[in-house]
Amino acid sequence: MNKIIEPSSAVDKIFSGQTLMVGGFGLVGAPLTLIEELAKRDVNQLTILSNNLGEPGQGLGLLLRQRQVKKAVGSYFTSNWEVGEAYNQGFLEIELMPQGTFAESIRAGGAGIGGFYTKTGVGTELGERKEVRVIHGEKYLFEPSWRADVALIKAYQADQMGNLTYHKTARNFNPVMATAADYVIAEVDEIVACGQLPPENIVTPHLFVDAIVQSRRMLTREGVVDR
Amino acid sequence: MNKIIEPSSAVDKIFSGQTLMVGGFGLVGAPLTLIEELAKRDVNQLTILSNNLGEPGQGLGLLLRQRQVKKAVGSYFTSNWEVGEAYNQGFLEIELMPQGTFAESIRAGGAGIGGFYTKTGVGTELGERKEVRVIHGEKYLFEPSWRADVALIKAYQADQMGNLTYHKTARNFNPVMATAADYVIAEVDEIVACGQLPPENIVTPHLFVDAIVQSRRMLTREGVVDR
Amino acid sequence: MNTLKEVIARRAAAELEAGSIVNLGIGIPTLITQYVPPDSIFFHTENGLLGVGALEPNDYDPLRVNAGKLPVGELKGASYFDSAASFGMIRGGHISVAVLGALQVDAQGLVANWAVPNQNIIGVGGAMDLLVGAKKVIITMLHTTKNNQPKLIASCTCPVTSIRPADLVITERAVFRRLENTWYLTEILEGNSLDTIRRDTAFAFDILLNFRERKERPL
Amino acid sequence: MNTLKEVIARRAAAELEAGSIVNLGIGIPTLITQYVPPDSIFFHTENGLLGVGALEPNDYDPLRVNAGKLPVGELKGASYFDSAASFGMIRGGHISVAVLGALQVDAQGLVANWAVPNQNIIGVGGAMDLLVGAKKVIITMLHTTKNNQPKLIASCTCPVTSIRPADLVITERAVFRRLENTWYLTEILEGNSLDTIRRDTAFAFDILLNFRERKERPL
Repeated sequence: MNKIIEPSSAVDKIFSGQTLMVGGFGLVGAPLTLIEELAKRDVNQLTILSNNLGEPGQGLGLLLRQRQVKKAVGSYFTSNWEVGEAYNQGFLEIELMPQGTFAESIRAGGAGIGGFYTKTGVGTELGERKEVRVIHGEKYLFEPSWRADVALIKAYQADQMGNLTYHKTARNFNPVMATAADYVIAEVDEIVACGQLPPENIVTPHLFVDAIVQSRRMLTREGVVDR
Repeated sequence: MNKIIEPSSAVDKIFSGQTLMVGGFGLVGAPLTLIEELAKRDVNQLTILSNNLGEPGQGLGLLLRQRQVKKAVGSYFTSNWEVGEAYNQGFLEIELMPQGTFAESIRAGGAGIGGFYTKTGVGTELGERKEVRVIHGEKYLFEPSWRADVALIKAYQADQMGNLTYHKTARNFNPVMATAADYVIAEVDEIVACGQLPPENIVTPHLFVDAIVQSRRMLTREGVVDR
Repeated sequence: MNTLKEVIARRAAAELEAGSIVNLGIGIPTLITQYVPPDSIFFHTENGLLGVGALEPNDYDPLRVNAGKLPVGELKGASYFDSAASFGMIRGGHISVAVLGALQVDAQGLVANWAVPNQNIIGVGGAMDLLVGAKKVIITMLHTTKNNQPKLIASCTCPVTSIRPADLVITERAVFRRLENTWYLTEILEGNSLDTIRRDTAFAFDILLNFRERKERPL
Repeated sequence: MNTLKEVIARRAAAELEAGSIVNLGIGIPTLITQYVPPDSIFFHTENGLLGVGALEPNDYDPLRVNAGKLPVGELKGASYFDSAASFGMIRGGHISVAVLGALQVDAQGLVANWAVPNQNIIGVGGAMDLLVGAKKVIITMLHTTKNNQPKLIASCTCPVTSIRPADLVITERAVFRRLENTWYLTEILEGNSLDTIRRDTAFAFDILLNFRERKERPL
């Protein structure tokens, strides 16, 4: 039951062709250590669910640059110009979703909800070819839930059992992704003894977490550096 | 912007014929002060969304006994035998939902989701006359979201702005109900200064809360007593 | 009567693997906590607590209860969450085992445990969600009704709780496992005979005593 | 150019009522924080913070950012939450006002602010959710394109963001309000004339200067 493992062991669980969820809003709250470890591997043809694909050559941008990513599913790829380039050159498929629909479809996948109806996107290009249903007198779009083979998430503290807390806006997509994959790896800044996290303040209970990795890289004012 | 009001002013917002959400798992985490205040009023024909209808003559059981409730929507009314009696005598309509579907439909109402698909209830009496849809190869039932005119919830601490934290299993349905009504009244045990609740530990952000009431009644080993 | 229920609970406890996440229904399942090594199992209660522990006399809190509304303790590493999150865990497949009581279990593995014909249907609770969502469902029940009628029957006469079949039935007399759509009697509890089990069991079953679960591929 | 954007931001700030919950899009809306009295407005950012404050020089945290990924401060009473909860607030109608930039707004009130024809569609962010969910939508934008072409037009040529019309458009020249499916010019900003506004506005509008919003029933 020891969940604490090395980054290199953690990414052993990831295989070419799999679907991965990766937390973070840009580089904020992204599991940078795990991503860089994955970049050392001969693992490719990945489908990545993440709000963005990092920045050029950083975070998930590193996997993109190394052509490890087959398809990206998320809401805002504009901030890494290499995404548009890879897309134009035919190296990358993109599935674009409104950010709220993206977050909700992952939350649904983790909560055993097959799909849901949202008003977001009705009558827009992103809503084309999607089922419209009138509920309570208003139009909604059907959106199916998403799950992944592996989730790479970033938290602030973990106890030894895998209970997690998050730091400020580094929380973002991490808690929902923790619920929606068959294998969940949490990269954390601090590992504390069991019982150190107050039961009412735990954001991700340990039953969602399969492995815990101590972070070695961090985001600072100067960019990504060693801890 | 002062949200702190007296219980009697709070229930002034409740009118006959309205739909109310009321937090609590039995009496645990139920807004006992607000319920007793409402029991003093000539307000009836209420539709109540709550997991239970309290216990005989206690909590929501008091409103039932006074025939203020027209319809109950929830998952487990068995623990108050007067519910079955009122139902048999034709004084009470009941809409029964699986507990997870009940919680999720309220969460959906609060999150702008028109409806969702759950596997729960497929092929059962509670699933009869509900739409079945196959998603990802499995059968799911459609469930519409629920909202209410007013939510009466119970929290542990509030700051002056209305940020809330909860105590142990008294949390239950309260945080989701806080999101799903037009007017939300939070009964709390302690009111603290703004800034006293750590930003990462707030469970219900203040934007959900319209009014805060200091609790006067509490559940103990000996039953419901004055604080 | 209590003794029989304790026999069932003790036998069910032996099915739970260390480290697993287990939700216990009310009734017989609640007794299981007494028979597991301390801290080895993480008990989940759907009203919002992971890490249910034994109630320590000096740690009573009326606002910390299980799904049966009984006061409980909390283990180190426990966490609290709201009901929507809790049922997300259940439906989302994050609970290893649900141990539930039942009125009837039938030849197809279907479970009836929430309603009785011709009585008011006014309570279901979390039963349907747990049956649908838990990775493994263990039913604990007395082998027969008070009138010695079988509760393991050809087809449920009470309303079923789910279309998802149970994986295991444990009574005070026997253990039945469902493998590839067939019920197997895998264990006869001490003091019982195959003959009386056959007599009081109304669903068809094969016999596979000395069964040992192999992780890779059952059977 | 900056000055014009500041004019727009200052005017938009005056529309925000004390105590309201406001989400600011990137670009011009972000400038609004400078023009509201301290602590009077609760700024929500969809990446998971309610209570965005000015960044204090000695309180820099690279992991506390707004939706534009710029570092921000936090006010007393701030709270953090995950992205699913944050968009629940947005879609669920818990945001009083969204102030957004736009490429175009048309006669029907429709807004285009996420994509340009014949360019890759690779980013949408939270724009569609905010337009659908906020109780009131204020569009802040320059009145015309760099080539002096109208951006307030008969019918959007860029892909629309939602079927929900905007409530207010604020440019460096004018304020337009949408009341009962009609655009009204309700204010001409200092140094501008009705004639030039007419010339550079390609959607039909009525004139209702000296408009004062009445809470009970607009118009």
